Amino acid sequence: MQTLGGILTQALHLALMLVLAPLVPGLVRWLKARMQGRRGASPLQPLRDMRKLLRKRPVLAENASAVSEVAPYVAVVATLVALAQVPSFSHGMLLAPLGDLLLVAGLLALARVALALAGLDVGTQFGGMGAAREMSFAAFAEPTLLVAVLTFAILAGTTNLDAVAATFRDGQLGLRVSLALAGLSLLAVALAENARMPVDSPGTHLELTMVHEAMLLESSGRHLALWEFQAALKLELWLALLAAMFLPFGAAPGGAGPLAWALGLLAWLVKMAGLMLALAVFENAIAKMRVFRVPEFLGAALLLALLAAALLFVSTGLA
Amino acid sequence: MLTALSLALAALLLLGAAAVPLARRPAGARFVHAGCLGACVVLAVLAFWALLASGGGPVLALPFGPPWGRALLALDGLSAWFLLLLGVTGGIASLYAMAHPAAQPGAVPPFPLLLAGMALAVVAADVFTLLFGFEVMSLASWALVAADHSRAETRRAARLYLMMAVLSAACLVPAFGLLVGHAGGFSFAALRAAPPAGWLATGVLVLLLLGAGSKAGLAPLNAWLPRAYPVAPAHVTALLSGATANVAVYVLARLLLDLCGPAQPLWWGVPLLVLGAGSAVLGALRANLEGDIKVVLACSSIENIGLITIGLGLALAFRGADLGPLAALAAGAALLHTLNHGVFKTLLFLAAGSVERMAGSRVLDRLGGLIHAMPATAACALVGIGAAAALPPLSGFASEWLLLQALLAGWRTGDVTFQVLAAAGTALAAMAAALAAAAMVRLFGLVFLGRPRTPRGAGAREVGRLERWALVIPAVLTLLLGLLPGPMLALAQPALATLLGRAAAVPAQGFALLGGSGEAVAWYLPLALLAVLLAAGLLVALVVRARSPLETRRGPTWDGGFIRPPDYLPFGDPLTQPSAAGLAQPLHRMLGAALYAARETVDMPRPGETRAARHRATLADPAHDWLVLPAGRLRGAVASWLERMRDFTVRRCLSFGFGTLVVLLALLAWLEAR
Amino acid sequence: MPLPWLVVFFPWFGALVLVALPRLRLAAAVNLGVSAVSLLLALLLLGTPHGEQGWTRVDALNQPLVLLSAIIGLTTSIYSYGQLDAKGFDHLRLRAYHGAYQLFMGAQALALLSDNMGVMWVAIEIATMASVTMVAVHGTPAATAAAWKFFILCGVGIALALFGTVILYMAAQPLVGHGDGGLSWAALRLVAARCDAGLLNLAFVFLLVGYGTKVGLVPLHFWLPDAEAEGPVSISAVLSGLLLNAAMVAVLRAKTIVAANPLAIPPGPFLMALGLASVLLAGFALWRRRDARRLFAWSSIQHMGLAAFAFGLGGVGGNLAGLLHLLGHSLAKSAVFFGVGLATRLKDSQKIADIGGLATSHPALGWSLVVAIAAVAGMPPFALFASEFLLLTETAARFWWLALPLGLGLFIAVTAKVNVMQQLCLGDATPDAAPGPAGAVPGRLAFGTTLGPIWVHLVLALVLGAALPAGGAALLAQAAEMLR
Amino acid sequence: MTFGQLPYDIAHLLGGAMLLLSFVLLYQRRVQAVINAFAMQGGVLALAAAWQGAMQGAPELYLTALIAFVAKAVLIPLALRAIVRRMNLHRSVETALGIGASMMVGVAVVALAILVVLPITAGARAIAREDLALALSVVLLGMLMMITRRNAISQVVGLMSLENGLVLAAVGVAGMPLVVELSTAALVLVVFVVAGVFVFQIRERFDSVDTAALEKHRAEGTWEAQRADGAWEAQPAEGTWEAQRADGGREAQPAEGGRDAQRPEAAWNAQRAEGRPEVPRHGGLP
Repeated sequence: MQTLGGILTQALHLALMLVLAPLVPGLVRWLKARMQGRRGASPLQPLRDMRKLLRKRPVLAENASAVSEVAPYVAVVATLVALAQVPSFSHGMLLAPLGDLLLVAGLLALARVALALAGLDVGTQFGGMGAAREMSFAAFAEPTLLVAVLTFAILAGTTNLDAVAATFRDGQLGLRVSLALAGLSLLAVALAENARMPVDSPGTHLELTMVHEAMLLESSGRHLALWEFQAALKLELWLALLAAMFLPFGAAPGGAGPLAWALGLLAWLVKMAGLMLALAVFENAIAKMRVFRVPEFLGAALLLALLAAALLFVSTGLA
Repeated sequence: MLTALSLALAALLLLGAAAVPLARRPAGARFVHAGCLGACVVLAVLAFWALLASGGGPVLALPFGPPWGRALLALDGLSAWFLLLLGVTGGIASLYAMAHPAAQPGAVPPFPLLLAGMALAVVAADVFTLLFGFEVMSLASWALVAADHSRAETRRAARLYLMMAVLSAACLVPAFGLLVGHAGGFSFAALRAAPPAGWLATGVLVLLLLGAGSKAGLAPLNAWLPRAYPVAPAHVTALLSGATANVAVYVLARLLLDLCGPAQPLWWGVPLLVLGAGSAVLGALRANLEGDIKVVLACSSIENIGLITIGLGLALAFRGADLGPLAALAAGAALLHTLNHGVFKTLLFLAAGSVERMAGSRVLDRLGGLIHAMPATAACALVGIGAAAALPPLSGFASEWLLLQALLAGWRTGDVTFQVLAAAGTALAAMAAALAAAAMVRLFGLVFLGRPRTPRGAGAREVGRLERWALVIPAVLTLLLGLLPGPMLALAQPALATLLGRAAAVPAQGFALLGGSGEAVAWYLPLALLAVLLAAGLLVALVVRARSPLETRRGPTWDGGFIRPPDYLPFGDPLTQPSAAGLAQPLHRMLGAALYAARETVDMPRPGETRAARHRATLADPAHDWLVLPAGRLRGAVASWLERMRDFTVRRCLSFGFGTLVVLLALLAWLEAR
Repeated sequence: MPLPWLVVFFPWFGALVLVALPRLRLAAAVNLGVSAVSLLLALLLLGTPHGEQGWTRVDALNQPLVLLSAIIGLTTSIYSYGQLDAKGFDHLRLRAYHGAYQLFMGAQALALLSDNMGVMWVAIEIATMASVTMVAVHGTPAATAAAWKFFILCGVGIALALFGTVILYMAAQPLVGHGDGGLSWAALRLVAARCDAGLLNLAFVFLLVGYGTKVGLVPLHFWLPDAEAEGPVSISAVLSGLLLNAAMVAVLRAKTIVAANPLAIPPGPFLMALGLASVLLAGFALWRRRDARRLFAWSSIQHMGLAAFAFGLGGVGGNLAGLLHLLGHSLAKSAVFFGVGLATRLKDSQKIADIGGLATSHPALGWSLVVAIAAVAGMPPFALFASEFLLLTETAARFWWLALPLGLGLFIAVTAKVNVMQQLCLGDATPDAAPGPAGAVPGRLAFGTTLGPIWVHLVLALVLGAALPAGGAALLAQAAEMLR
Repeated sequence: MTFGQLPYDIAHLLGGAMLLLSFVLLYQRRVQAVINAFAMQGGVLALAAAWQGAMQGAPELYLTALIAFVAKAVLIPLALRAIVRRMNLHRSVETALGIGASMMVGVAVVALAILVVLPITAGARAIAREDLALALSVVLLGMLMMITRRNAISQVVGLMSLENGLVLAAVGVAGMPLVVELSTAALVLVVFVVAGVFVFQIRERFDSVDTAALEKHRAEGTWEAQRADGAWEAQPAEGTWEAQRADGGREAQPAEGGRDAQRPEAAWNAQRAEGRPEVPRHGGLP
């Protein structure tokens, strides 16, 4: 029963993620437009773009190597596998034992490296610029993520994603300053990882400052579609991660029945919607910062995370 | 078993002697390297056997030794683990050397000696034999670094290298002396029987960190490393980075964890943790800023050695806090990473050697696009790059996962200071990993991707068969080590037992790695992960294939709107490609300025001027400028001052004798008066 | 005639013959033969039981040293046989040289073997005068200057040593009574415990300053660099290889006598102080040398300082380290001098700047020199590595605060030698000197008679450091036991 | 066997006379006078040796006395005079330390000698102690003379008076074995030194016998000379630490890399890869 439930939930989870992925950026874009008083494109626009791109014939540069062709698949698969471990509406999914925050970080790094290599493959200066910046930002984002993970690990005793989420859902931890700080730092990381507003402007293609788009200039057709899909998956993954960590209520415990799943699904959708709204508000409120201030932004986040851990050490007499 | 081991050692020594006449002819050199390969295989098999037999063999007293005793050999778990590493890396390096023997005749004879020295240092069972092997290793590797001594750069690097080796010996011997004086014997058994305590232990710790740390390449005494590694032949560099540095790690582990006894306090781990974290970040950062393949790889070695040291420090601290399982976790991470790093770094250095030979340069700004000319090399290098960048499911990720698990468990020691340090260490280790990934992407992108940057690079060819094997084998090993970390750790159990006592439990179960401790543990199941990845990949591939049937077409690069390069630029317009300095620039500004006093000067021509713009990026190693140079200057000043004595006339020399006599007499009178 | 006397008198007899011989080659060959025979005698000496024979004694301390001096004597004469056609040797000089050489060999064998402090003093004096003759044999102004300095300083030293000997007897006189036995080392050692401590202290000070001058301890070292740099190469080899050892043995004999008296001020610290001063000063001075042979002369000072420090440290470990160091240093240093000597002939200059890239121009010589210098610098697998390891561990174990300056001195000295090794042997070769003023260009013979001895010495140093037969180890241990 | 008995008083008298003569040697300015004083000291030494022989009933001491007299009171002074004549050194001795100062140092040295000998009581008889103090003073004064005089003759004389002190001590000890041999050997040493002045032809090779002149003939040159041309700053041909610092900038990028960074196209790459507007100032949106 347990395993069957695990398999079922896992399958449902995957399907849900795959379906919802293209909607997430579309919804955020739409919400932003609404707030700016524009009508904005339909939330389904990204889905349409991808379908169209898939149908187009992909063109590769003459000197493009196999890297350009393989990288998008690698990135998508890595992100997908990472996403498959983030509990959405239920715990105790099939891959729960595999799910591990460090592994998620590793898979994201794999996707990032694939993207950067693809950007470098043809040897154009924009691709190089984007790759260099992407990897450099990661040098600040990853420690922040890890220190935030440290906070969870201290509270939950493990880095297993499912276990951490379950611990938080049971909620005997209560509200903690350190959790709030860790949450803030994780938000900053999420923005940087997804090339969102203060770090990068997802809407525009302003060549000189963009990071993520710069690496895709040479890709087209299904490759571009895969890249777009990967970006969407990543955004979804981060939102889901934040939801699972900081809004753990509602998710169905492992081995629960379909009813609990439905409730959990509802709760999850609400959470995601809330997060997307928050993201849209934030992106409207704040302006893009200069590239070389990003380290300061992420450095501040890192300090916040460290502060959270330190607070945890001193506040609760651990060990 | 030990007899066979000593026979292999003797064979290596004979090979070194025989190499002097043999090295002149390529066939002879090939024979020598083949012999090295055989010996390395023997060593690896013996080590493997010893590990399966759970180590702890008897002590063999050689019939000869220093005048006051006999040399002792033993093959316990720790020795076997490092001997295994040595055998693997040495074998691969020898195989690669067989591929093109006529490279440098001067580099043939010391090679077997280097192997022998390392093996001796690893299997020694008394401090004299240990240091003997250690110094033979240093001397042989000096000879290898200096093999091409016609270039001043090489000579400078070789001199610095040997001087640092002398320094490490000058620090290690007093450390041994403190231990020996306390225990009253040179053998490991005697030292184990009487572990030091108090200031004595502190002195030993400091001296060991200076001696073995500088040899391993820990900051701040690692200025020699990025200079010495690049100038040696490729297979030598591979061995230096893959094995020699790890022998120093072995010395650290052996003395700090094993010989100094389990009763050391918690703070013993702190200096290792700090030094390791610092080295990791500094090395990884510098790997992003350098412009020479081998230097980049050497700096990444610094980073990995730093990570290993973090593991050792954590093991010490956990043991000091009576957290046995966590100590096993940290030590296991260190051991596993030692092996993984040894293999993939060997692979990368060998690939760098192939690139240098086939494309004619080590300088990143002269290479590019080699993935088309050298696909096999590129594929193997990509595996190594992935491992070095700690990407799942490759070997680097497995050991760094363990290491991060150990760091994340650092708070369990209960000591707030250490908790904060461990948190900072977590951040630094993660940053080092990310920086390493950036460096590796930059390396692969500049060397193998993009377009050639010089005609010579455009004329590169794929390497020969033998050489290709020498690249494929470590690549396959890297994959296997990444997929089977659990069994490898189970194999390392004897080593852990040597370090932490019989009770040490391996942080692995079946094919999985176990992180954390207590009720909730985190799992890392590389095989399952691979399965999931493949399944997902299949799924995605099928879906995409179904939805987008059209074949890809080749077209001109859009290239940000630049026009096609003219025909007289056969390999494209170099100006429109990112350069090493360009890819380095973000980190150069973000971190380099702070940590490496990195400066960049740009001089842009006025609009309408025809002269080219100039961009110059420099960085200085603070350790070298603030430690080595002042020491050298001080030495010079004292020497110049003392040199005044040279011009003394006979009379003044005599007056010195008279003065000595008078002083001694006065001293005598004073002493007797009292 | 007991064997020890034979060991002494046979070379002297040879000296007489050599002074008489007119023909160059023949003289050199005879010199060779005499050295070979005395090596044979020294080997026989190993078999003789320990004990006194009249003025001489055979014990564990001097047996290895006598053998060593015989070996080095032979190799040196082989080397000089190959260098006959070098410049600066006419008949007269060569006669003087050969005669003085054998005289010196006999004298310093006597200095090692003598049981009587007075006889030992006379022997060392004879050795000094013989070596002065050899230093001055070229007759160049520099050689004259060096010889004069050598002679004045060592003459004063020897005089002081005689004074010390007299005081030593004065201390023992009430106990041993009249007669030749009064200066016997054995007898003195027996009664030392009951002698007057004050006199013993005084005696030791004079003996230390006197013989210490010949050992070359700072600040009594000034004669050594010039003497070893300006004379013929072979004299440098035997000076640093043998004379210094003999003087050191003299100091040790005095030390053992004084140390046997509980009331006397322990002599060890004096030796340690002078030794440490030598190590440090030489370590720094090595960095400022521009003349290859002076550099290695300074390294002799440094190594003698190490040995003195070891003996001052005392104990079985310290003494063993000191003995090993004496033996290993003699072997390695004379090997280096052979190599440097040939290089000096090739380049017709002994400036380091003029000798460069030997490994490029003359690979065999260059790499041999690399290994030899590595041996002198205390790299494994040679004897100096073992002795320095033992010394440093002993120091750290017993006086950890002394391990700091000692380690520093060692580090500075070894790095300096590494530096010079690379300058001499690696890199682009400097041009060889044109034949003519430099004498004939060295041929196969010269190379053979250089590389052969070098490698003989190196192999011996290796055996000594890493694979000493049980018998030898036992002998050394016995000597170390005897000296404490 | 204590003071007040004629034989010992005479022995002390002779010893004291030698000490006095050492001071005279230290005091003299003219070479001739120095040689004369030395001859007298030799004579006194011979007397002392003979007297000791008579006292100890040791006939070999007469031999010592004879040798001492013949050599030190007669032959060597003659030889020195010959040297002085051959090199016509009829000028006064240049002193490194003023006469007065050296006298004072001499007194201090004698005081030290007495201080050192004072605590020696047990075993040795008071008598030997006195002799020892005298002999020690003579030895030290001789050495002092060697280091306070500039020219070879007086240094030789200093060495010889030092050696006189040795012989005085040797004969003073009752029953000293080998005394003849040892004193003879010491004499030989001295004779060698004197011969050295001849054989090395110091006069002919150098315009003065000032030993400082010898220093000029050394392969390595003098310290001042080397420092003047800053020789050793560049000395280890391939790079002292200074040289290494010189290429400290090279640390950043190895040889070719460094040059590459300055090649225009590389520079352009850097700027392009980074986007032009960023190059002058920190980048980002203008």
